[in-house]
Amino acid sequence: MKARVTVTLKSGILDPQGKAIEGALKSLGVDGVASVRQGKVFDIELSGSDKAKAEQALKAAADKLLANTVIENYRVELL
Amino acid sequence: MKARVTVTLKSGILDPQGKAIEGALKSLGVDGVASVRQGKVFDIELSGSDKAKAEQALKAAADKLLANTVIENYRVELL
Amino acid sequence: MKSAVLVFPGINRERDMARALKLASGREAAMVWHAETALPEGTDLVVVPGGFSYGDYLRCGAIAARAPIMDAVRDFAANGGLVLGVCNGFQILCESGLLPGVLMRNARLKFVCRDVHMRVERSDTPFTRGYNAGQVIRVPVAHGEGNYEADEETLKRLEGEGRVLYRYCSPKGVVDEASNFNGAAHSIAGIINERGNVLGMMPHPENHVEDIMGCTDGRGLFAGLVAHLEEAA
Amino acid sequence: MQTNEPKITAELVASHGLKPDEYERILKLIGREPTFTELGIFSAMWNEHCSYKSSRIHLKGLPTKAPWVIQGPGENAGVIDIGDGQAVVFKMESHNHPSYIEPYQGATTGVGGILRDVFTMGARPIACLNALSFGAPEHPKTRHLVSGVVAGVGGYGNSFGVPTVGGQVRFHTRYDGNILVNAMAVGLADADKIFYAAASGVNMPIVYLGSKTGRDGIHGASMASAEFDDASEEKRPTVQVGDPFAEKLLLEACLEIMAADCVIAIQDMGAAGLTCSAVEMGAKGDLGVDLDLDAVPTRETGMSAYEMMLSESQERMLMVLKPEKEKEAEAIFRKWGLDFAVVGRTTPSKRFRVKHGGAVMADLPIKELGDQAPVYDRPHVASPALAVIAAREVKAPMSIPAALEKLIATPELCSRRWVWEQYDHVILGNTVQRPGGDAAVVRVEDGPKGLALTVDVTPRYCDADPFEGGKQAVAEAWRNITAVGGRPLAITDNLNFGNPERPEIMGQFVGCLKGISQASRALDFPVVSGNVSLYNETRIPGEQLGRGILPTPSIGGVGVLDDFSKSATLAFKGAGEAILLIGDTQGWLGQSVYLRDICGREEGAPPPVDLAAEQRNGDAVRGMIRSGTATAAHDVADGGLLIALAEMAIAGGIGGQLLPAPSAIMPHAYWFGEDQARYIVTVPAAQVGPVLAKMKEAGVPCTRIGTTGGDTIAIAGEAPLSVAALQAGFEHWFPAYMSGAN
Ligand SMILES: Nc1ncnc2c1ncn2[C@@H]1O[C@H](COP(=O)(O)OP(=O)(O)O)[C@@H](O)[C@H]1O
Ligand SMILES: [Mg+2]
Repeated sequence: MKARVTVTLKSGILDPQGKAIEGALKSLGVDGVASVRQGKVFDIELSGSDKAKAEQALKAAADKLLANTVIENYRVELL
Repeated sequence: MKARVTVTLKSGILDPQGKAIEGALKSLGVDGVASVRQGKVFDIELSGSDKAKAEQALKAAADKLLANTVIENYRVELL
Repeated sequence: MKSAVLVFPGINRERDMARALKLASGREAAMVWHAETALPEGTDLVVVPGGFSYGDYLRCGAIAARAPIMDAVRDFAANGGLVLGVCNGFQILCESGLLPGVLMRNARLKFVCRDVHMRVERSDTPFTRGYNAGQVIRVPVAHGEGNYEADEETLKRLEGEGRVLYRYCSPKGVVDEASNFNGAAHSIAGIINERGNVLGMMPHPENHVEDIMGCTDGRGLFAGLVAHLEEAA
Repeated sequence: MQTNEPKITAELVASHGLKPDEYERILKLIGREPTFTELGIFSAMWNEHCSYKSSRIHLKGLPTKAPWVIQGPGENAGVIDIGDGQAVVFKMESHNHPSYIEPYQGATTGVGGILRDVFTMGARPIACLNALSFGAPEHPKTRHLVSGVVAGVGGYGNSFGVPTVGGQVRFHTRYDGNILVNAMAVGLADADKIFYAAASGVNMPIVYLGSKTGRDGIHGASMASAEFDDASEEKRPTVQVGDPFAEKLLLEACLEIMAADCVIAIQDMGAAGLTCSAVEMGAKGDLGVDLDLDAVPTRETGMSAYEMMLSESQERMLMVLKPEKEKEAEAIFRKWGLDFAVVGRTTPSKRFRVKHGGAVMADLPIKELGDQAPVYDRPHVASPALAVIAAREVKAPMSIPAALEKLIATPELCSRRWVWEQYDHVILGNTVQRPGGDAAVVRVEDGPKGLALTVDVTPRYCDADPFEGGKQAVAEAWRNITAVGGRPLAITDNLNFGNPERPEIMGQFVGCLKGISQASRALDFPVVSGNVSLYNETRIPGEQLGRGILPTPSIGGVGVLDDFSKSATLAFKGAGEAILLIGDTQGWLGQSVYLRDICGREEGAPPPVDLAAEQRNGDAVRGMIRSGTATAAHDVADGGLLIALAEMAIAGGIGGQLLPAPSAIMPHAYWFGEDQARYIVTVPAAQVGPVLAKMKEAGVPCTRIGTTGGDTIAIAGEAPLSVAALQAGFEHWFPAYMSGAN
C-alpha cells in the first residue's frame, strides 16, 4: 500500500526558507508570485492491506515524528 | 490563485533522509512501514487569474529553482 | 560536578564538550549512549552536545528527541536536574518539549561558522552566574538552523519571565539587526525553561575555553555551573 | 557462464571507453570473449582514473621517500611520522566532473571519498582542505556552481564533524565548462596502528560494511575520465548522493573494530566500488577473491551483477576480518546501525570470481586486472617558452595606491570569507589558525605539537611554463607552511589536466611533474599520495579540439610545529615595529595579477623559482619565528609585495609607513611584481640591527621597507590609503557577487 503524508507550516509561523525562495523567484524573473511556503511530503510504502490500520499507523507516524505539531499541520492520504 | 508544486526524488536516487526516518519510525514502534522517501511541497500564492500563464510561471519556477532536476522530479497543480 | 554527555548517532561535538567540562570541573564527563534508558548514578548535569544527530534529517533534533535516553532526561529535568543543550542540543531540547519554540533555517539559508557576540541578560542563574549581567562575550557559532522562532505569546512570556539569557549583539553590546546573523526572534541566542533548570543555546561556549582557540569567554558558563553545583552539594 | 547479458559488440566496447587495441588486449589476456559483467570490470579497472595509464610512467619520477615517510603513494593515503609514536595520514582527490553536473552532491561525495581514504587507514580525520577552480565570474553557470560546491563541501564536512581549515578558490574562463573540486583530508593515527589494503590468509571472510548498494554513479569512474561535451548534462542519473551521517557512523564503527583488533585488511569502495576494492585487496595480497553478490546488501530490487560491480554508492567499505572476530565486529556494526554482510572469501587461486544467482558472472585473473592494464607513453611536446616581460614594457598605473585599491577587491585577490564561513572550522577545538592566514594550524591532540596545512598552485604560471609552474606550486606550499613557523614534511598532489591524448597537454603534464619533482627533491618535501584527473576539457560546439583547463597541479602540504603556541600569524601586531622584506626583488611582472587585472594582459614568462633561495630564505624566516623574533610573518605570493602588506594590515587593523621603491626598480614592478622566495616579517624596532646583521651573515637578502602603525598604508610620496577602506574592498566582492549584485 502506498501513502503520502504532507506536512505544512501552520499559518502565522515564519518561514524563512519560503521567504527566501519568494525573493529568489522574483529575482529570477518568475512573474506573479505573491508568496511561497515550503512543506514536506513523505511517500510511504506500507506492508499489509488493511486501510483503517494503515491510516492509524500513518497518523501515529505523523504525530510522533513526521510533524512538529507545535508549528506544523499534516494530512494523510492513502493512494 | 493558489498552487502547489511537489518535488520528489527520482527513483533510484539515494534518500538518506527517508532512510533515517524509516529507521526512526521503526524504533518508535510504528508498524508496517516498509519504506519512506521524502520530498518537498511549495504552496504558492499567485497574483493574476490566467491559468495558462500561471502554469507556465510555476514550471519556470520549478525548473529554475524549486527542483534540482538532476535528481528530482516535480509536479505542478493549480488548486 | 558529575556531568553526563549524551551521544546520539551523528553528534560530533561531544568531545569538545567533554574537554570543556573536564577543564572546568577536573572530572571526566560520562558519555551516555542514546539507546540507554537511565543516566549514570549521581549525574548532576546533563549535556546535549552539538552535531548533526541523525544527519539533521527530517528536522534538526527531531529523531534524537525521541530516543530512549530522552525519557530519562525528561524525568531528570522534572526533578530539577540541570540540563544544557548546545546547538543541535538546543534543537533536540525544543523538539523534545523541554523548551518552547523551534529553530528554523538561518535567515540567509546558509550555514554560518564565525565568532559572534552575545549579551548575558542576567547573572542570577546557574547558567550565567559566571558572568555579569550585561556582559558581552564572544563565542563561535556553527549552524545552518539556529533561527529561533516561537509564537508571539511564547515570546512574550519568555521576555516577561526573563528567560532569554543570551542575545546576539554587537561587540559593544547593542542588540541590533546587523548582529542578528541568523534572524532569530528577539535576537535570541539562548533561553531557559520556566523552572530555570534547562538551558538551550545555539553558540558553542565549549569552543572558547582555551587560549589556543583565541578566546576564553566560554569558560564563564562552565565555571558558573561548577560553582552552582558545588554550592548545592 | 551465464548468458542473459547483452552481447558484446564493438559499440558496447567503445561505450565502455575501451579502445579497440585495449579490447584486443583483454581477449588475449583471458583467451575468450568477456562476459558483460567482465567487460564492465575491465572498463572500470582500465580506465584512466583507476589504472593511471597515461600518467603512470611519469609519476614514477616523483621523490617519495624521506626518513619520516611511513607510507608513500600506492595506498589509500600517504602516512608520515611526526614523532612521539604519532602519524599523519593525508591525501587529496578530485571530484571535478560530477561537481559540474550536480555541484552540491558532486562536492559532498568528493569530500566523503577523501575522508574515507583517510580513516580506512586507521586515522581519525582532524582537518579538511579544498581547492576549487571555477569559470569566469561572468559565465552564466559560475554563480550556481560556486554556491552548490561550497554548500556541498561544507554540508559534508560540517555534518561529519571535521573542521575545514583551508583551501583555495580561483576563477578563470578556462574552467568555464569544467570546474575543479579538489578535497584534501588529514587524519591522525598511532604510527604502529596503520591499516592497509592487502589481504592475507586463505579462506578469510570478506565483509561488506556501511550503506546499501544502489544504482548510483554506475559508470562514474568512466565519466570522470571522459571529456565534457554538450550532451554531458544528460548523464544525470549517474549522480551519487552523499550521506555524511552514514559516513560518521562508518568512521566510528571502523575505528572501533580496528581498536578491537578485528581487521586484517580494509579498503574503501571509491571509484568503481566493489570491483576496484575487491581486486585491490586480492592482488596486493597475492590472493584470489570469490564474491557472492547474493549477499550484497542492496537498496533497489533487481540489480544485476554488472550493476553491483560498478555501483559507486557511497559510504561503503570492504574488509578482511580475523575469522574469530567476525561476531564481535558484526555487533559493533549493528550497534552503529550499519549493514554488515560476509560477501566473499579469499582463495589461493589468484582469480577474481563473481557469482550471482548461482551463476559465475566473472572469472578473471586478479593480478593481471591491475598489472596488465595498458600503460601509455603518450607523445608530448614541451610548451613553447614565453618571452620575459620587462617592467618598462608594462604600463604604470595612475597611482600605486589606486592600483592596490583595485587589486585587493578583485575576484583573484579578495577575501574568501564568504566561502570559509560556510565551513565549520572550529569543531574539535584544535584550530589554532583559522582560514585566512598562510597555512592553517591545528593542534595535535592535547599538544604541544601542531600541524601546518595548506593547498597551493598558481595555474596561470603552470600554463605559461609548466616546469617553473610545477616548481612554484611546491615552493609555495613549502613557503606557506614556513610562514606560520612549520617544518614542511610532505605533500599530496592532485594533478588536474586536459586531454592526455593531445601532445601539448601531455607536455604540460610532463613539464609540471618535472617541476614538482625537482622542487620536492630540493626542498626535501616528498610526495606521499596523490591523484590524477585528466580529460578536464570542454568541447566547443563546431570545433574539433576541446579546450583544456589551465594545468592545475594542486599541492597539499603538511608541516609540523613542535609547539603550536609559537606559530606566527600574518596580522600586524602593534605600532612601531620594523617591516622587513626577505628575499630578492627584481620586479617580475610576467603572468602577474597586476599585468592581467590592471593591464588586461595574460602574458609572458612566469617568475622563475630559485630553490636554493627558497630553502635559505625560508629557513631564515622559520628561525626568526621559532626564536620569537618575528612578531608577524607572511609569504609574498599572488599580487606581490604591496598586496601582502595590505593583507597584513587588514588582518591586524594596523597600518604602515612604507619607504619608496628603490630607485633601481620601477615602482609598479617593485610593488606588484611576483618574484618568488620572499616573505615579509615584522620585528620589534630594537631587533632590526641584530636581525639585519644575522641575515647578512647567512647570505639572506633582508631589507627594512617600513614601519607598522597608524590606520593607513602610506607609501612615501603617495597618497595614504585607509586600512578600513582596504578592508571594505577586500571583503566586498565575494558576497556581492554571490548575491547577484555585481
Ligand atoms: N576553499 C577554501 N576553503 C577554506 N579556506 C580557504 C578556501 N580558499 C581560500 N581559503 C583560505 O583563504 C586564505 C587565502 O587563500 P590564498 O590566497 O589561496 O592563500 P595563499 O596565497 O597564502 O596560498 C587562506 O587561509 C586559505 O586557506
Ligand atoms: Mg601565503
